[in-house]
Amino acid sequence: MGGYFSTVAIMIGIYALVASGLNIIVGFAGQISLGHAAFFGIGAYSTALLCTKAGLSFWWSLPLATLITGMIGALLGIPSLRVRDDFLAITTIGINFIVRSIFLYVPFFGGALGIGGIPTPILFATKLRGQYYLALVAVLLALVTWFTFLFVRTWTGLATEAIREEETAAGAMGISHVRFKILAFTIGSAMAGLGGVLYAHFVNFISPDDFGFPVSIMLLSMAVLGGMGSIWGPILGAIVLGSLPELFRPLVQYRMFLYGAALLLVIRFQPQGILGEGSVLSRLVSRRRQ
Amino acid sequence: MQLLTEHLINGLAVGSIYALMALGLAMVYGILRILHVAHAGVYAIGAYVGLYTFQATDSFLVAIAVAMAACALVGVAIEKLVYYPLLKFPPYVPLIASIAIFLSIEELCRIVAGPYILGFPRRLALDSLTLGPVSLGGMQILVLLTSLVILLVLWFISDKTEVGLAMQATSQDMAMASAMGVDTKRIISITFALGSAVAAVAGVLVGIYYNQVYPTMGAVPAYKTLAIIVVGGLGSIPGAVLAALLLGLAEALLIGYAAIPLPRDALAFIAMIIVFMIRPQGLLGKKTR
Amino acid sequence: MSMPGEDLILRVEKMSRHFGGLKAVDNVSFHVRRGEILGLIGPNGAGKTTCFNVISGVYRPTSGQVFLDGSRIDGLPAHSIAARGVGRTFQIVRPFGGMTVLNNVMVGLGMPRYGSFIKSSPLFNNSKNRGQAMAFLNEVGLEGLADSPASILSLGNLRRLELARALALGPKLLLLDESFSGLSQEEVGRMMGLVRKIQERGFTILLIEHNMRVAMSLCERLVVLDHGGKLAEGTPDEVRSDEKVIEAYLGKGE
Amino acid sequence: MLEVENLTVAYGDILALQDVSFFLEAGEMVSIIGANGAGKTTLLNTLMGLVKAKSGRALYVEPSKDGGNRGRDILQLPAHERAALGIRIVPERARVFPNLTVEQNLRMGVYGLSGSVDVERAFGEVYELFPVLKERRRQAGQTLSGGEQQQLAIARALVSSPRILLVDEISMGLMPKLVDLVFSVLKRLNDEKGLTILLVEQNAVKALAIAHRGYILETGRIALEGKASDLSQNPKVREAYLGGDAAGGSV
Amino acid sequence: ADTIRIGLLAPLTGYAAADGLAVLQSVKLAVDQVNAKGGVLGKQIELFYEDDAGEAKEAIGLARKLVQMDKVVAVVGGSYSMPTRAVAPLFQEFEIPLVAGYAVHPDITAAGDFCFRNGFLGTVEGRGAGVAAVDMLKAKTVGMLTMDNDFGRQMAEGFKSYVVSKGAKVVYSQVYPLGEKDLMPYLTAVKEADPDVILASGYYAEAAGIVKQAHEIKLRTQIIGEEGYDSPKFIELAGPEAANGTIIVTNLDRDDERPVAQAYIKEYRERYGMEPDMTGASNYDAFLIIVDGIRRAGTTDPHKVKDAIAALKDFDGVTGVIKGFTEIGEVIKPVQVQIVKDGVFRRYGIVDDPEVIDPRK
Ligand SMILES: Nc1ncnc2c1ncn2[C@@H]1O[C@H](COP(=O)(O)OP(=O)(O)OP(=O)(O)O)[C@@H](O)[C@H]1O
Ligand SMILES: Nc1ncnc2c1ncn2[C@@H]1O[C@H](COP(=O)(O)OP(=O)(O)OP(=O)(O)O)[C@@H](O)[C@H]1O
Ligand SMILES: [Mg+2]
Ligand SMILES: [Mg+2]
Repeated sequence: MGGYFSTVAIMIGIYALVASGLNIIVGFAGQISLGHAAFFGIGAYSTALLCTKAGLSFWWSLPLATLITGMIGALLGIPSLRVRDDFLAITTIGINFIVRSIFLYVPFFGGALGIGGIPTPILFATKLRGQYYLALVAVLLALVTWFTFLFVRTWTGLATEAIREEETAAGAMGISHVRFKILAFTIGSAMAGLGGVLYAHFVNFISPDDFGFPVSIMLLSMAVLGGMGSIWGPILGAIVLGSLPELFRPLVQYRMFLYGAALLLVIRFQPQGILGEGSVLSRLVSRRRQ
Repeated sequence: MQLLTEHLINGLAVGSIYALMALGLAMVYGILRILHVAHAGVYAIGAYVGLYTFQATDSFLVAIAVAMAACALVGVAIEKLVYYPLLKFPPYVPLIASIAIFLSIEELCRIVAGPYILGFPRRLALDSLTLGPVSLGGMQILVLLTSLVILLVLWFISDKTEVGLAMQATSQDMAMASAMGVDTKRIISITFALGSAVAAVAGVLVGIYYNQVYPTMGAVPAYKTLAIIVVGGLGSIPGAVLAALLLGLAEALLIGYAAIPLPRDALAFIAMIIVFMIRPQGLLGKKTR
Repeated sequence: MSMPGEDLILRVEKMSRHFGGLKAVDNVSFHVRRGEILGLIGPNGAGKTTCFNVISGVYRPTSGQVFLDGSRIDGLPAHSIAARGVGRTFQIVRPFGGMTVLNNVMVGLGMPRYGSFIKSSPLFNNSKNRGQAMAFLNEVGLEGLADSPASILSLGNLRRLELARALALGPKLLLLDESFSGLSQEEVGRMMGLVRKIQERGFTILLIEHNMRVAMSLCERLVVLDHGGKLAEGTPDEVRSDEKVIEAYLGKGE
Repeated sequence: MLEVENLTVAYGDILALQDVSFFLEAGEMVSIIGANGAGKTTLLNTLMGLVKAKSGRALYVEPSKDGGNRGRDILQLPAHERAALGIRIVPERARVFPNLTVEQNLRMGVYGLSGSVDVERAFGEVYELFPVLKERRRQAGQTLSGGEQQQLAIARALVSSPRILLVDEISMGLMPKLVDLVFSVLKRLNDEKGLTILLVEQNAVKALAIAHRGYILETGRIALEGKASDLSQNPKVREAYLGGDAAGGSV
Repeated sequence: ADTIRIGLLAPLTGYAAADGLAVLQSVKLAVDQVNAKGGVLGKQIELFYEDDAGEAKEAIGLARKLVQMDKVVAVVGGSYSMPTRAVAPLFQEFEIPLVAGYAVHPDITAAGDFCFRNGFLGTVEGRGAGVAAVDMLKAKTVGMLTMDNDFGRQMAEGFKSYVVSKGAKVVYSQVYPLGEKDLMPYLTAVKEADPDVILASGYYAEAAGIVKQAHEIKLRTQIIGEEGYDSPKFIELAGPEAANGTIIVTNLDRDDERPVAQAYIKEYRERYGMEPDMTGASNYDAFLIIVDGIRRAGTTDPHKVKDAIAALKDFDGVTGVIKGFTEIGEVIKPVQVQIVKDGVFRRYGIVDDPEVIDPRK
């Protein structure tokens, strides 16, 4: 497997991880977020600062940056308590823009120059590159997926879903929308933060534009395309949307157009995602089961 | 004092362009509850069609008319082919579709017209108007007047006519509206045609005002207008206009006087978040449960 | 009216809720005794649902107080009032549409756990919980639809689901907002039996009802609201023959 | 006036109505009775065009053109064209437009009819019937109480002077006084103006008392039909739908 | 192999697609010219180009692809700072020479001895603009309206340090976001501050906006722009009338009589039907520097090619006579000062004071 392929695979893995976090917020808690790249960025910047300025090693920084992002996610989830639905969607766009502006304008974050020299992780005296890094990403993705799997089966998951369906009725069932919405934001953001850490140590340098609004859009597209609210959805979405542009690469000039058109066609004809209810794939699977 | 007036007039002109862009979006949102990001793509198409027509005919009015017609068509096509079939799905589904359309339009413009910024071949000869100490640029007059006319027409349609009422009813319960005799498909198409035609006007005006037409010209408006319509109160047309004008003015004044260290695009969103903390339903929005 | 030492589960004191200039509930006081079935009736727009909304924490009162078991609950968020043992149904039904009927009820079963992270982290879908939830569905007659998504239920069935969900909370006070409307006649009879059974289990019930057959035969006492204020209060027989109530609410009919 | 043949309706894989056939004579009031989930709402919504039929026909015959006309199948028409023919519905759960005011909701009732209906008079009539609506003219639909919304839904259907009125549990949420009023209004409209009414009602006693004929719907099929008076005497019907003998009047 | 494979990364789509196109066209021109003359070391050159869309995360995969799958022996970095900066350490690790055309970030050459740059650092160009302002135009007061990115900021720094050292006063300083179209509020404020010259950075779109809107409000201040202005599009969009008299610092001199420059300009025009600009020229040179390195090394062995490039001396490039590279790989060449006259760029002056143009300063 060439380095090019492992690069693409690593990016897909990272996006799958981040999109899984988004799936918790949007798919399970029903809080539309169009600013998920902000948390991706916060994770990346946290680890970049922890490693380059505070001199932490990757292995310390990984959990710490994830935690920090989760906490900031809790904070930035507060607007979801006040505004809903499309208002929230747009508020989260705003959050994305503001966070990116802060990276860009506050010198501490390296401004437009970004932060460079983010170390490649070392395990047993080997630098984790290429396939090794891919293995690391795969292990973490598996962990996160397993976590999601459990999450939706707990009372917490049930309560979160109830809020998504009917907030007032959920309140009458004893469910605090504050607690569970913030919790969803915290978990979802922490996953994005974890993805950000992996991204930063893979690319070795980061700049504000890596976490702009278009990235949020791509993440949401991945989650929706795969099948929002299904655990494998974001992973599948990341694989499809992560590899499509690579497939179209020989068509240089037409590549992004084809990408857009392909995304449009899939969402138009499989609106519930490739794995969602009533999709071709899920029908095939259920037919086989019968 | 004179400086202040210049800032104010510039802010008003920019604000009314924002208003034109946001209007169509507010209308479309109003009827289908879709965050129609591709509206910004329609706006770019308007600018290109206007530009090419202007090159061919040398007439501003023809350019505007052709651009409006073309955009109305594109808008209705998007509605019929994509949005309408997706209505019963959660809102992020049509949103993603919309973003995909927007991306495709941007790329299509780039493939067809090249990646370059194009300019209008000849600047329109418009005299400037001097009122006392204040001098209004010809372009500014054009922008202000055009916007005013369009705003009035739209306000009349949406507030004073049966079609306007039908639009509101359709947006709230499409099935019941049709049970009351409303041809909802037609109403939706009318809304898209109108909103898209207004976007065309905005596109042409921006193209002339800044003399820049380029594939990604919709990128900034795409999200900024979203902020504007939510600040105004989603779906509220007067709200969108008010928010657009306020934003135009605020930008001009803040940048002119305060030398803020944040880009103006973040400004719209900061304003938005502040508004939400005070009025979660937006400036002129109705509270919904 | 309340006697000292009487066992009151709910006390509503001088409660008002205004919307702008509209006094939906205005200076209303009443109480519910432990173990009784109290009916809240009155003309359309009298403020009954608004009363429920204040008691259950959907709205804050504009003024006045609400006591549950002696402690004040007005102004508390809805979920903590539910956690204190107040369950309710909604006049305009609010199912968790995308979830199965069974899971709708499961949500109710989870109530004791939503207050803490530790308690809300176990998995919910085990046979014990399923069995309990099915028992509630059985009581309201929805067992056949347990695995359907709630969104496809007919209105009458949604009313029953609302009731099952509220029962699953195990509330000490149950608020029923027109839970009998839209039920077929046969079902109405069955549900009345169910409500009595619930009462026998020690629950207290406060219900809003326009179906006088139900209200008169189930309730031990009735409170009549009109235009936001209290019009009358008493046993069904007293209320039925009250001229003001007939004039405003019952009509001369039949 | 309306002849429904072999109507079948499905939601996805679930059959809600199977091979339902019935008819409505001009000027008739017909009641449909059935248990919860039997398909009553589905039936009315399908006739109005809110739900799509899977198969079957519903022939509408213009009352004016007497004799040998075949009528047209309204199932092929979009809802708004059915509304134009004079078919109106008082839907289950009222479904008032939540953000329109009471008055705007009523204006929707006469949408496109300003030429053919005396709007002022029609509004005056419903305001007289339901004075609370006049009081609440400027209040948004969604802030009305449940019973007020129901009144608005009835008024919204009546202002258009319909030819066929489909009524889905008209008494739901109404106070006893209004229940009586509403039924007497239906009866009066039917008697005096010859309004054709298809009545779905849980309060079967009341429904059969004012209807001419009735149909019993059981899990999506017509199980029984007959004159209203016959049905209300039928022991099986009494047992299942009239609440046994407990079914007295309201008070 | 029977060809020599050289790679190119350029933003062919995305926000910088216009520059990417100029780069690709110029490098293709250069490839054809070299191949027409028999190639190098007796072999034809084969170009492998990839579109990084101007984004770092795209570029890193493509860099690997160029090296590992396409087996290129050297790469022209025809993209912006962010992607180029991301890939420089990779090429260093793969030991493949990289010559960046116009990416300005300092980290690119800092990645190691395989990384070179044939463009100015922001500070150098800023100092060049400083010379134009205080030495050529004799400005006493200056203003700065700086594009908000790495290049804009570095340039402002270089400019400021130079003009201040020469005793001029900075009376206005403001950063504006990229992509800004409405520059009125800034320009109105500049009008108020009224400096003798203003350094206004920006790519051609912003540049056209600045110059056009300044013309509209009748701003008297002389505008000095930078290489971002260096595009025929700038003049077209601003309108010749407004653009006239604008002075820019760049690395392409249209009035350069040397045959290599004139030949490039002429052939580019003929082949593509458009005016060449600085981005194309700079990458054209970058490519030829690599070819020259291979020729002098006599082999495609990356280590030898790298050493040959590092040893470059007085190379006759389109963008001036390149004196060579510093030990860290920064180019040393004169800064060109151009002025818009009658709708075209003409020579205004050349800055070749070693104190100014030496990137090590
Ligand atoms: N959010 C609100 N804003 C404005 N007015 C409201 C609001 N909610 C309720 N009202 C008004 O308050 C009054 C009382 O409403 P409420 O729903 O409590 O009546 P109710 O007694 O439950 O009537 P019904 O028997 O019809 O359900 C009504 O007139 C209603 O219009
Ligand atoms: N949207 C839907 N999707 C799927 N199934 C549905 C849907 N709406 C209704 N059904 C099913 O169709 C059947 C008939 O429902 P309908 O609402 O017509 O009953 P109904 O006779 O009006 O009952 P009720 O007296 O409770 O109002 C029920 O089994 C119901 O579950
Ligand atoms: Mg009520
Ligand atoms: Mg029904």
